[in-house]
Amino acid sequence: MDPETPEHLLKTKRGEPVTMLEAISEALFEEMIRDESVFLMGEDIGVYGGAFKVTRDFLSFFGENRVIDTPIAEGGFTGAAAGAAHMGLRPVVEIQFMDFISPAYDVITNYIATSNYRGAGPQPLVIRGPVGGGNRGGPFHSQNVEMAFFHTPGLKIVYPSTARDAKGLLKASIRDDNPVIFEEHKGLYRAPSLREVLPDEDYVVPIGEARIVREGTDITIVTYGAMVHKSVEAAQTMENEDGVSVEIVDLRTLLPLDEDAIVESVKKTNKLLVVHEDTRTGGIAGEIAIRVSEKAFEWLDGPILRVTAIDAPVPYSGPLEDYFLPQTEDVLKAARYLAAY
Amino acid sequence: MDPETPEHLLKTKRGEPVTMLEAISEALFEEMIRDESVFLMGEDIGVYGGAFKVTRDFLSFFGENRVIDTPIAEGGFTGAAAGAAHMGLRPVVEIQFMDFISPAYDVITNYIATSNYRGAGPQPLVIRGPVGGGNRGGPFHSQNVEMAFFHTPGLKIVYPSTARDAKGLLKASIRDDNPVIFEEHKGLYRAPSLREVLPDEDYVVPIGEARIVREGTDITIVTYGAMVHKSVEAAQTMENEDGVSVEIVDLRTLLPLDEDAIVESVKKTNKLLVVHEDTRTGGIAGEIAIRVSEKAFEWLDGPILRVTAIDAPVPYSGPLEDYFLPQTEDVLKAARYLAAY
Amino acid sequence: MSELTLGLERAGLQDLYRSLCLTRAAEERLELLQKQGHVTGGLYRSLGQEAGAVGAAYALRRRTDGTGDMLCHTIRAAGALFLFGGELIDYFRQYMAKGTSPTRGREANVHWFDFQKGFVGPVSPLGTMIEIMAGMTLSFRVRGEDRIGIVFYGDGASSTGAWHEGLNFAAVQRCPMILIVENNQWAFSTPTSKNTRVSSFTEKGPGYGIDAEAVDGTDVLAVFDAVRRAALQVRSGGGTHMIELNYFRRKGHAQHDPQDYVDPAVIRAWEKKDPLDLYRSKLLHNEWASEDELVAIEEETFEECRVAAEAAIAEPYPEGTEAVTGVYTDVPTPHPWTRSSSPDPTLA
Amino acid sequence: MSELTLGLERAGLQDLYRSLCLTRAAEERLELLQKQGHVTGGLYRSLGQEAGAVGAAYALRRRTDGTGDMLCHTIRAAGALFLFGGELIDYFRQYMAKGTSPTRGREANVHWFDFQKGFVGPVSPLGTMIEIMAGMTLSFRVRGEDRIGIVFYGDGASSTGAWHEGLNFAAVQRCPMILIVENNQWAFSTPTSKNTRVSSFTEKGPGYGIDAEAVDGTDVLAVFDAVRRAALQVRSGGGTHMIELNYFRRKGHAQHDPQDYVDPAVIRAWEKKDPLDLYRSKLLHNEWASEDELVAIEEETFEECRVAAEAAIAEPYPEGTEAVTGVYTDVPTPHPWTRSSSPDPTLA
Ligand SMILES: Cc1ncc(C[n+]2csc(CCOP(=O)(O)OP(=O)(O)O)c2C)c(N)n1
Ligand SMILES: Cc1ncc(C[n+]2csc(CCOP(=O)(O)OP(=O)(O)O)c2C)c(N)n1
Ligand SMILES: [Mg+2]
Ligand SMILES: [Mg+2]
Repeated sequence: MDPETPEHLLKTKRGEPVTMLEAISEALFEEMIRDESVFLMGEDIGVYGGAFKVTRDFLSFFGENRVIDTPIAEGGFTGAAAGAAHMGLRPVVEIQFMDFISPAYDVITNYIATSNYRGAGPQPLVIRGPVGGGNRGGPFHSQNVEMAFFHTPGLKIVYPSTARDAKGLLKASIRDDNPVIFEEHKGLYRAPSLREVLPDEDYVVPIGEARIVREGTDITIVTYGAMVHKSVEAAQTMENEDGVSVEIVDLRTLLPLDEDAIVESVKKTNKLLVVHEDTRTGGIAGEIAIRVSEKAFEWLDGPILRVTAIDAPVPYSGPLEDYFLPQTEDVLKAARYLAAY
Repeated sequence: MDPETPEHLLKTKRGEPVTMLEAISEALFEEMIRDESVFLMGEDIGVYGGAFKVTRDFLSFFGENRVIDTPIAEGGFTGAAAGAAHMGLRPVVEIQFMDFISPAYDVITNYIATSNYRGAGPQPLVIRGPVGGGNRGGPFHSQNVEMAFFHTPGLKIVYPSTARDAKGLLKASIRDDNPVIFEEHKGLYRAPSLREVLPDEDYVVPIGEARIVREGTDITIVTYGAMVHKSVEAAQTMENEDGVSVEIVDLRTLLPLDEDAIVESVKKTNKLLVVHEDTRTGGIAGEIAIRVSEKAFEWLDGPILRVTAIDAPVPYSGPLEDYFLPQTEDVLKAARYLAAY
Repeated sequence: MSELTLGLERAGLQDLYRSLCLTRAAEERLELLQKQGHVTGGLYRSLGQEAGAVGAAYALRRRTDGTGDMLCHTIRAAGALFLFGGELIDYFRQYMAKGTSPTRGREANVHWFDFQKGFVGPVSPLGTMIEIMAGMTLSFRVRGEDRIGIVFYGDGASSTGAWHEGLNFAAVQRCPMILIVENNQWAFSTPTSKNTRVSSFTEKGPGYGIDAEAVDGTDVLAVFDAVRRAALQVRSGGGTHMIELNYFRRKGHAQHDPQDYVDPAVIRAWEKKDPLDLYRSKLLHNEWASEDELVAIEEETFEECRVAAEAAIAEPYPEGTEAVTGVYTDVPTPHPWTRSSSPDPTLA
Repeated sequence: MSELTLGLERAGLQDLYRSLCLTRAAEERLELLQKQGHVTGGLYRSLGQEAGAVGAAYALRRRTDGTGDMLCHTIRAAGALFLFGGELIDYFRQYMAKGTSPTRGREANVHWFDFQKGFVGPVSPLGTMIEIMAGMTLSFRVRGEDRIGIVFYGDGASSTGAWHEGLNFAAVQRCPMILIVENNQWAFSTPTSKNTRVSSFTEKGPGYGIDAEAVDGTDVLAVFDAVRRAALQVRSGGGTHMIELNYFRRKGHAQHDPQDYVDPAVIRAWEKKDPLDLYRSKLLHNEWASEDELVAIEEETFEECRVAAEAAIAEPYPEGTEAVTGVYTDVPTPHPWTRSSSPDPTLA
């Protein structure tokens, strides 16, 4: 007899709202039901259900062959995922904290990302895990890892900001034939404000398409992840207090970048502010700036600006981390400057 | 009795011209003489003198304690270099091909780069090695590695384009108290056109200062490494055939970026083209673009454009690699477009 | 005074007990502080493992002028910190993320450093510190200094590539380094059997061409003795060495982990092997200490922790603007222009 | 026909000789091609090591429909490629970087793949392929397929973290994988003693809880026998296995390496242990083949190589514009706008 679906994975079925974390669990669970070749690997994902409990009760439901507790060897098990993917499986690897993806940097950039190009065939695998600051995690439990991989052709990078997108994008990632780095901001995992009722159907959110979070006419903010919500806060204040109309583009996928959505918005508003939680130099704002310069220079009525974390490791203590991270008032100040430009 | 200085390391002393490779050897040799705490680690650097013979005869001169042949463990020996640096030594690590720096990505970004910030003190060490394409080396013997580290606060990245700069910058890097990634383009190593007579004195080229390769008034090309020479070729053609005056800025140091030099040049020419050999998306052109946008938007009379390698692993076969790499005619076409803008 | 056992006199034997008590008292104090909301981030216990750090550290050359042995602890080896001269108050400052802490609030818990005193805080990515200690001890060897280094790591860390690359490098280079494997049978929720197929880590020694031995990690004198002997060998040019400590992690991985994946009966069994209790009995039984002396030690260490913690509580958090300092030794990190009074980004 | 030794009949025994000859002839042909300027990039020889790849590959289940065993070769195990159905002409195409090569000119030398035939080309970063093969064989185990995988690596590769992480993962997960350590005593110019302190890699087996044995790598039958026995054990659920091949790299690391760091006397001594000569004598001595048969094999393999190489020479290099295809399965990579006829970057 098949085991029963754990209660906590049936919220959407029951029409109840879910957090982003629950949305991710549902996506994994449904994909594993849908496709036998999908399986999970990672540290402490079995009995414990993962450091953040994303895979709680998966082991008892799917068994040891599909929920594999690994040795502490991010390079080893990510490489093993690549090998399994060659043989027709579709691995989803959890990195306990995405900061610890760095031992897998070699195999991801050199082996996995180049596989299709080298003629070794596609690498349908997902590497997912918690990222981001604000949790007093210090330098090794708070990093955003997108820029470690953004420069590697062959990879896709996804970074959702809502429960709905997280579920739909994770499903799309698992079904994608290319390797996907999937970043989950731990500050959003259980954020009550993000709880929402999801469609009770098998939906995907396509990789590579940005989302217009709110339309606006005066200035464009391009952002993603946790910064979407800070940007929305700033935009609302601008609307209320300044009468300025801010358009917000949530990238959702960082690689490939939805250049068209960015350019289109800039052509409408003529002003661009990029907001990212990751550190400043070499952050994604640069690539966005040069794409806009290449494609919409004539439409720009002001400098492309950015609000980001400062160029430092993520510090531990509250006041330091708060100063390190971009805050809503930073977005506000930059957006106001640009609107007045 | 002290061993005698090997003949081939005395070229500058004798007033003879040296290649970039010889300049690098001289820098290492002179720094090891100057400062007992400087020592070398790497694969095959001892008896063999390194895959490119940069440390030929160093072992017999300095002995086994200062020229250490390591196991094949880039992470391990780079980490060991970090530990030795804590204890007052100044390690210079050779990565046989810089592509193989990836197993050391974890220790470099998480340990070495954060050390001073975490209170563990400075990390005076240099990680150097050959980079770049054009040698039919294929995906794993041709990479440029700057963008793997450009986003990591705490590191410096140096990438010389001439023999003189290579020697002066390597000396500066060895004397710097911060960790430096030092990239040596293997296509420039023995290029006859780069042979030059170097000053017979102990000079350094300061880290963080770009060099104006040629002055110009109509358009600025910001570039570095092997692309400096292709850019100069294109600029000469422009001057001869189009009567356009191109200013070329050789970054020399990528991190920290010499923002002032870039901005100043753009304020003069009002046009900016970035040329880099590295692949396109997430390349350094983005950061340069947003810096210029932030600091000199009003001065721009045209879009910031870039000429780069295509977004792919470095392919092996000649025609593929040539198409992959940015060529002089690409620089020419982009510069002409911009000049006419 | 005269030697009673293993070259230790009465004072030394009681020192060890003091260190054990201090470790436990400091961690128990931390738990209290956490309940009171004073602790930033996670809290880790070494309950049942205290004798490993204490016994090992006590066997080394501890100096405060940068000429002694080096030690790299882990989260489960806090006791070593204190023996190496780490201040109790700094321990609390670190956990509380105070601006006065050794890392000025940049890093967490036991991740702090004093190269003069000879201790090296770990970074989180497991395995790395073996590479670092390999390099530190390489420097001793090439300079002909008779110093050694010791690096702690849990059983789980042995699966990492860094562990292998670092240990192999040290072995080949004959670095005067001792690796202590803290085999507490768990890596977070993962039993040792899922990190390695060996039943004892000593089986890994020959694969690196180094000596390896296992010790009862609950017996502070056994640990002291094993490390003392190994240190002698390593210091005299014997190359790299491995020592496995066998014990059990009697609390969850961190405070937030209820450890419900562990059989409670097993935990109860290990309570009988409490390193403090065991050593206390031995001290009394051998008359190396009187009941009064031990009670005094227990009360003193408790009180030291209380006082240090209180003092730390009163201290300030760092200023947010401090976040920009020290990324480089020379290049300044800019403050965000959006925090400055200037409205203009180009002036930032 | 009847078994003569190790389950092999006359035809099989001669097959092995054919494979040895083919390996050597192919590499010698390559040297010729290089002198003629037909080879792109470096050239690597397996002189003296041919029996390792041939003996091992012959002991596996070789199928062409994607249901057989998997093998990951190295630059010194080209012989395995041919036994697994890799075409001789593709071998030359690869070295010549032809557009018709299996990797369409994107990758070098033996870095090519055919998962249907069961072989996996390595990438350059050493150690990686153990992780990959661990995952491939993990998939066999979890799906209950009775396939196994075999992965080759040199002695030097054992120092990498990837080697450790991959092998340990396989051991813990009881992946049906055999690791072949090609101990040719050198890693480029570095002697094995500078990569590890062990004198035999079999000493590393127990540290992973796996069986390990050493074989004379110049004796094709000994290799065949060892791998056959190991395969039997691994295929029936015995877990991961290690086999060390002992021999010597009789040429430089690559063609450009004069190997002047090796004592010529040692090389000369190893010439006496040439795997082709040794096996040829054995075939004749045991009357498993006649002189005429062997000469025929030698002439045929020489001729096959000549013909294949000639054919490959005539073939075209890839078009430069091909460089943009296949980075992703779906997202197209743009051509550089500076190569297009449009003068406008926004139209590219
Ligand atoms: C490379 C890496 N991956 C994952 C982690 C997350 N992590 C922190 S502690 C831990 C378990 C460590 O177990 P062990 O080494 O046995 O030490 P113990 O906690 O038992 O003392 C894990 C997985 C990490 N710190 N580093
Ligand atoms: C991670 C990594 N570092 C360095 C290199 C460069 N390299 C290529 S082959 C080689 C020596 C390999 O020696 P070994 O593993 O013994 O194989 P052999 O050539 O002897 O067959 C080195 C250092 C590499 N390929 N990968
Ligand atoms: Mg443990
Ligand atoms: Mg070898």
